[in-house]
Amino acid sequence: MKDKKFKNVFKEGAISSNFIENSIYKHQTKTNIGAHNIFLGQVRADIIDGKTVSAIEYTAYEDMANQKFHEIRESAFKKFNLTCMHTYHSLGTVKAGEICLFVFVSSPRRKVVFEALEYIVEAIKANVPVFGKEIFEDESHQWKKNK
Amino acid sequence: MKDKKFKNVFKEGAISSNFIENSIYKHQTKTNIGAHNIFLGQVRADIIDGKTVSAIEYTAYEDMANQKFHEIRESAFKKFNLTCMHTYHSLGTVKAGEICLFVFVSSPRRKVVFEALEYIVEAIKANVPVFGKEIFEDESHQWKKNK
Amino acid sequence: MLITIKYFGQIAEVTQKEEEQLEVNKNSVSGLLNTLYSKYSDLKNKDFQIAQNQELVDLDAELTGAEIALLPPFAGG
Amino acid sequence: MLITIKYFGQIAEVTQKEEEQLEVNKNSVSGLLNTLYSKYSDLKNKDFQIAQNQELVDLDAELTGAEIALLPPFAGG
Repeated sequence: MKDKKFKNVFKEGAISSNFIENSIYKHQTKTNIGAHNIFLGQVRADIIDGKTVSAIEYTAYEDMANQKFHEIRESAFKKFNLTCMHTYHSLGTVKAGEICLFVFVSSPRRKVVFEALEYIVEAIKANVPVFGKEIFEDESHQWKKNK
Repeated sequence: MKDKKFKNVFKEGAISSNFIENSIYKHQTKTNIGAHNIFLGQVRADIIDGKTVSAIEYTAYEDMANQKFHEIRESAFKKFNLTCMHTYHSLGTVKAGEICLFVFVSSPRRKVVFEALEYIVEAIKANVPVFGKEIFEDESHQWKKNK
Repeated sequence: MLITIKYFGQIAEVTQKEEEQLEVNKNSVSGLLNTLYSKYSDLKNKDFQIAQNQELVDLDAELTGAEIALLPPFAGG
Repeated sequence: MLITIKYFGQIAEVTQKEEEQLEVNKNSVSGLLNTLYSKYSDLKNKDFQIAQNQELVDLDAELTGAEIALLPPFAGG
């Protein structure tokens, strides 16, 4: 079995705006940073066949997911001149309108953060084993699939 | 003279992480949004000829700047399927490590926000008459110029 | 050999469990998969990838005895 | 005609004022600029663009009587 000391990126439930605020605030001591770029994934109240999504219940193959997040991090730092990178993903129930993914990159210069953030978010969507059960208001469900 | 009822994007002093948090929080009622992308410009403590930048003092041709911000907004909504767009820029003194630019775009889908945010930030840097006086720790200064 | 198999999302809905240990007398991932198809026939209608020791593998990969996981489409973010 | 002229950033450092009204007997922006160069000779060493009525204009643009602004390099964000 693999070594499993990768950082845990998962948080139980939605990611609060307070948590994001705190993360931004903590970067104000890093005065070599000139540009931050933040991606937030928010659960949509999609209407599918007349039924509205009220929440997504996230599960993950956690060990593999944390390893994949770690690989994405290593690869991003190799490709881009980043000062910092932080990633958090929800597990469990996240209601429509709440935030389930928080990716935060910082660099001395702006060009880098745009490229890096998109690269990281796409890599997360494609490579990290996270599963999402879209719960409708009538408590039926369907399984979400990234495009 | 031009009509001057454009929204004022300027804020006196630094943009606080609390202000950003509040802005994120307010979007949780918009449940058609799936992706947010946020750019934050932070003042760097650059070292130039041995002297460290301690703050930037921002001034602007405010009427023209607000008009340009408005044009960028119109153009972004025309080009991209955005649900929301918010922009704030500091005036006056912003210390190293503090935030001077906050651009926030939201859309149902992620591809759009990446493209839109970069477009908007580059347009702001190129077209908005904002001027920055880099104040060194010894109180001398030089004028900043966007690249 | 004894292999731990993990099921996730809609795959776990089919198997009605999230994990089990199976004594497997096959050498390849495709051999194991045939065993699973006989055990859970609805699996044939499902879209999934297979990881061995937390890395995605092809059907012709050799079984090493490490943990196997059946992963339905990813939906992170 | 009487034209309001605004100065910003390092241009205002040269003119030592942020705004003034000048009686101008020229028709083009370049004519006005020559007047300003004689008044503030250090302006010649400065990099700036010119806005008339809040839109950037070329040197051969006609003066309309609207507000003129001398804008040093932008540094927003």
